[in-house]
Amino acid sequence: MVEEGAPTPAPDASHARIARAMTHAPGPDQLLQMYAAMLRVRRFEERARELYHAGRIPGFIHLSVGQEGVAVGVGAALRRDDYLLSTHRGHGHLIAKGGSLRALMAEIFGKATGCCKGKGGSMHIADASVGYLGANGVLASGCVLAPGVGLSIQMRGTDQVVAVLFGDGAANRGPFHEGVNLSALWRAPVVFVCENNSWASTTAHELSTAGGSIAARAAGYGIPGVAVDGNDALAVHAAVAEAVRRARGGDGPSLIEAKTVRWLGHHEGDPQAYRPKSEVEEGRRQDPIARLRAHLEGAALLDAAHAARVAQAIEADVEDAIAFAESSPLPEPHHALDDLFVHWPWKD
Amino acid sequence: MVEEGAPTPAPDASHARIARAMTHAPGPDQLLQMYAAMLRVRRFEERARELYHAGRIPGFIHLSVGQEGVAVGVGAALRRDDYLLSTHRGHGHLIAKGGSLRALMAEIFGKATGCCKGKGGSMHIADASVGYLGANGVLASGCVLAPGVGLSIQMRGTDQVVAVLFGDGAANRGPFHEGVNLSALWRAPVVFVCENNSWASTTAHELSTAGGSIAARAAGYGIPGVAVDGNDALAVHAAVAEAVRRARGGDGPSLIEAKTVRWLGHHEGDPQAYRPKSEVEEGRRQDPIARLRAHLEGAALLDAAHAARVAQAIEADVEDAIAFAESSPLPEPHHALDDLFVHWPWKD
Amino acid sequence: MPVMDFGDALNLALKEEMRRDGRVYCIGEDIVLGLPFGVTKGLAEEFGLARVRNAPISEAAIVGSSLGAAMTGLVPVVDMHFADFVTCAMDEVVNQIAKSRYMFGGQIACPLTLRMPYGIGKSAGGHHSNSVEAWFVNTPGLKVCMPSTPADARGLLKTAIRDPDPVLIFEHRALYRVQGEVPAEETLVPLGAADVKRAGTDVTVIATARMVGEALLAAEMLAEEGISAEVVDPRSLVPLDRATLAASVAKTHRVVIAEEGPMRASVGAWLAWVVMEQSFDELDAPIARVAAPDVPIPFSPPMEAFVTAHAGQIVAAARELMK
Amino acid sequence: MPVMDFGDALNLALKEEMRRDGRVYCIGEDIVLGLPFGVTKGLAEEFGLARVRNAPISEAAIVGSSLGAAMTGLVPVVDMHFADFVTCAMDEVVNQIAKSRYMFGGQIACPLTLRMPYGIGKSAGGHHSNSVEAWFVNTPGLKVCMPSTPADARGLLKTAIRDPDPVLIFEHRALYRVQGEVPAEETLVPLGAADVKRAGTDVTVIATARMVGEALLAAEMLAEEGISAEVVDPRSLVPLDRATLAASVAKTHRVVIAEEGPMRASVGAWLAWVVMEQSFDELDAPIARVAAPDVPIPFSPPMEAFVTAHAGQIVAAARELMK
Ligand SMILES: Cc1ncc(C[n+]2csc(CCOP(=O)(O)OP(=O)(O)O)c2C)c(N)n1
Ligand SMILES: Cc1ncc(C[n+]2csc(CCOP(=O)(O)OP(=O)(O)O)c2C)c(N)n1
Ligand SMILES: [Mg+2]
Ligand SMILES: [Mg+2]
Repeated sequence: MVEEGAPTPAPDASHARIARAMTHAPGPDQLLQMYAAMLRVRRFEERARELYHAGRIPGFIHLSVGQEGVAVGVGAALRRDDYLLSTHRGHGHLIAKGGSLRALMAEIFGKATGCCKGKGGSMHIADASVGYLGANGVLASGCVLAPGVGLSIQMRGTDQVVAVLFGDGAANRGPFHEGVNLSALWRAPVVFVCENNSWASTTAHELSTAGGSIAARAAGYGIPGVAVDGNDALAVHAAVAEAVRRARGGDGPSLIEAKTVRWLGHHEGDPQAYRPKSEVEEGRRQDPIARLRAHLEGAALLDAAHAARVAQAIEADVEDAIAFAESSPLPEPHHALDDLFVHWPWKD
Repeated sequence: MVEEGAPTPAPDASHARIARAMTHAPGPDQLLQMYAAMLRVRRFEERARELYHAGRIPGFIHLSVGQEGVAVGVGAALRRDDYLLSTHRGHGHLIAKGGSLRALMAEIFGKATGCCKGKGGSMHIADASVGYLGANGVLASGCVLAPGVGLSIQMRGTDQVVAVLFGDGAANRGPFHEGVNLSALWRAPVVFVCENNSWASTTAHELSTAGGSIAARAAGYGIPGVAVDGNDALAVHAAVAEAVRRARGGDGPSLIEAKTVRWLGHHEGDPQAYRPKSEVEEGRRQDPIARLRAHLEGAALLDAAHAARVAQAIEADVEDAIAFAESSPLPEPHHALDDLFVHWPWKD
Repeated sequence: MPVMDFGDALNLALKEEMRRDGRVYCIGEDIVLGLPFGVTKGLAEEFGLARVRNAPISEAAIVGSSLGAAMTGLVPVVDMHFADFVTCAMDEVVNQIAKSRYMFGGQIACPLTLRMPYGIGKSAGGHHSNSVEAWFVNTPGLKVCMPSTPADARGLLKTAIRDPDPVLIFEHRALYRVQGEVPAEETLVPLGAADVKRAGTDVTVIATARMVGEALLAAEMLAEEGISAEVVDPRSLVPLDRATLAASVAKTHRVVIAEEGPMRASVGAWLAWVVMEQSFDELDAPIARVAAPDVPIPFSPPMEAFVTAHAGQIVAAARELMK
Repeated sequence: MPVMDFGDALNLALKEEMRRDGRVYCIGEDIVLGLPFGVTKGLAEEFGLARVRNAPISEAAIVGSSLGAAMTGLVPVVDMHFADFVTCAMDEVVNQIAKSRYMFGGQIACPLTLRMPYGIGKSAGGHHSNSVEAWFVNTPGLKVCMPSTPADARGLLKTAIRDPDPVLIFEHRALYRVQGEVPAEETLVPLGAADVKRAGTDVTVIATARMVGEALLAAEMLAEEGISAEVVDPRSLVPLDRATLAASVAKTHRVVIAEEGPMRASVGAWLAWVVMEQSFDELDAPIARVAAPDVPIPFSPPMEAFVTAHAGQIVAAARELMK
């Protein structure tokens, strides 16, 4: 279930450990929760897409349809009090971390009731109440924030961890290198997760990543690096759970490369001229949701009626979030002046 | 003679090639030139040190005494029309590349006759006439300039190469990652040489480099990475010559980590409280100059009389450079306003 | 004169310069397909992938490599994607590109152009909306220009590419699809030559890029009130055409400076000082400034509109000066 | 009052704040041994290596990690080594630290301090001599202060550390070994409170950091010519104490603004505008500015001296205004 990245020697034999990671295997309840979470992400984004094209959502949005296995594999391996640093493609990460659909939908609508009061929008959503420390419009930025979150965990003496997500394209920026190195030096409780959907906007992974493997870069820092099938939520979960176990236990950071497929355009409106249609068709055949569903059905944990109930509940939640967003007020224009500083008693 | 860095799998079996690299072995003349070049660097810097403490050299200077094996190993493997991007500790690199001692000494004196007219100083020496594209006060900056120099070579269709030097400390900056990746993607004719003197100012290599090996990081980019004994100029030369051969042949960049010892303080005036005296004593026992001299003597290429003549000639050159620098005029104050732009006909 | 939009005028400039000079190449993220704003569309087809280079997401290396190339004989045109991301290559721009020639005593040249798509609009949010030109105007060693029309865009970009020094050209995102007349023949717009976009006698409005359009709109509105506004577009900030500013102020004795970025330590603040220094005795009223409040750019449309400098503010400021 | 030097006053502030609040930690390159300027000397001995952290040469990660830590409960004090190298962490400062709280609708706070050793002197050359404060004054979301005396240094650094928002403190390299009286008891210097360093009636000299000393020297020289100069030190630029500036100008009607950095889009240019805006009718002469010419800082002493703003220029400017 866990694939190895091409040349990924892990200096402390952690591959063997990761092979054992299925001892973190989720029980029936968690499996069902993971299934529901993926569907929740999917339906949220599909509806957001429709609403975007209907002109209800300003700005631009980057959807993760097809990539839910990564978001939920990560989210399910984290506790509510763990932290997560996200990307420009972060709706799924927030939902998987347990964030409120209402606050999220309202935010991307630009409403005053949004999780960021309408100041952030899709690329800057944040929900501190579930440890989601922000999407980011600047690629790879989370990679350098992460060691500091890890340091704070260490200095406060809690057993939290922080996961940081970034794309395959983002991994080519300097902060990846600096953040991984610093986290490794500090043995900080950080889990680096590269969401490799093989494209950075119109640029193919092979054309931006010398050597081809991001997981393989871990060896250079003396930390475990594994590549997993990101369309298999359980494989992602297993790898992340093992990395989390290491991190909580004081064994420091890990790097996971989760290979997945972006079904839609880079952002809504992207005509995807650079990409053969067959690629997405192939991706759809690896649908992480169908895959977990088949697994659940095979294990007799889910039948059609149960699945329908799950789908219905999610539908209701998403529609509720939409209704909430639609009926919420826009911010007052002058609220643009609020929230810059905690402390600003000056007239200047 | 060429040591392998800890886990350095080179995807294209280049280790084998590097083992064969001794076919690039310098002939008698070149060996003697390398010996003389190291001595020239050594004496230049020893004298610069005295002059600095005598108040003749403004600013601060970073000396490379003890590290001459790297500078000369690199310099000897390059042609005059090859390029070199250097560091804050760059006197030796410039001398090894064939730069004028006079212009260099005058520059660090701050004289109008310096290679940069006194505008640069020790940390910003440059001598375009020998392809030396500049020392740099910002660590690791050369790593991102290098792929562009390589690109220019490719687009102009010459068979030049560019070597870029950087310290072990500098290797922790983002530009290292971005520059190596980009060079590898472009198969640019770049030779990355990390001059690992095991200290970044007061910070030990182990405390700043997760995993311990810089050479090992090459594998993550699919390029050859080797660690060599930097106190052995011939080992450095062999590794660089092989990397140059690859680069000229269109096989792209390589990464070489040359392990050496800084005998003096980080900069002149550094009391080195952080470092056991024994470390430098041990370093002195590995003196790259003595080592090559022993080799030459063993091969009957050098005897005491010849060595004395070489030393004398170097002494004369260095003293000539000092005399030149001493007798040169300071720049006019208002020359501070020159050399910013090629084209500035405006009054503004 | 043919009419084309600002983005196409830039595209034309790139084509003309790439045809003229084989050393010119373009580099940036996703530029082969013309992203993000269409300016590089069709270049790869005509000039090939060696001269129109998609780069990985490595801003420091994109910009840094361009200096390496420029020092050794090429003429790079770098697409910063969004000017906001110049923060990821700040050292390369301000310490390497701006300073190398000077520090090396003039030994090398750095003929490179940084294309900086920038500005507020369409709820792009806090990381894709900023005006960062002030940092570079504050950095000796860089030339900086800011076109406001398709003709200026083409003419300035061509000049920037031919200039032997590093030039930053700030292209406002909201202008890309704005139309205008562009000379049929090849035309350069020099640096250091302001353009009076509308003549007037009562008040001088100094504005660049998108704010020129707002200033012209404001001038229309003011004209209806009987106030004659002159709109001066410096076009390049470094070098700055002080004479044209002085001439205008000598005529109007009143000045409004409009910019899109924030108030503090900005280009507008500096222009205000320039005007005051050279025209103090001509001024009949304090110089007025229109700029953004000192906050990041918010996402939601009502708040974004609130912080977007616009013609109405210029009108109000000019009216106040006429009292 | 005890006398100590500027560097020791900063060191004292760090010790006091680290004793007071266990969440405070210091991070930077080589700070365990107190490099580069002795400010962190002895901290590791008292507080241990967990709270006095040497970092690898990874400016983006040093600064970025501090935001991560600040968001989640710690209070980092970052030593930028030389302010010039903030260029290697520019995105982290201006897009992450400055904007996160705002973009996240106030959900997080960022109580961090960036210590920025900066400035010209001793032939440090083009990469170790720059004044970069303008970029951050131009960036909404950051507070910026610039002490000129040991007492202000200690008081402002303490305030910066306690402030719940990000504060940059620019420490001029040439001041570290300058002595001054520092209160025996713990004393905070508030942000937004300018200090009149010398009272006068004929001309106001506005200056920060090293230029305050030059202004005081100039005031001495002017006094001999019978010109009474008032020296106003804003101490913090964001927030800015406009009232104290206005009060001074209302008295003197003449203003010289002195800064060390270059002329364009600078803090001095902005202060000139602030003065003009709020005190236009009080001004009897154009505002004069002293600043560096727009070039990088050259290495060789005669050229470095040539670009170093100094008291003589303030004297000349003030004299000119009195004509
Ligand atoms: C530093 C930076 N450079 C460029 C961009 C513009 N940009 C936004 S998304 C994107 C592609 C990102 O690719 P990847 O990291 O693989 O993530 P994905 O979009 O595939 O999820 C680019 C270039 C940016 N936001 N930040
Ligand atoms: C980007 C940057 N950060 C910090 C410094 C300050 N600094 C100058 S030399 C040095 C240590 C460099 O160590 P290393 O790269 O190993 O080179 P070495 O001095 O050992 O030759 C530091 C921290 C700098 N010049 N540039
Ligand atoms: Mg991707
Ligand atoms: Mg070193």
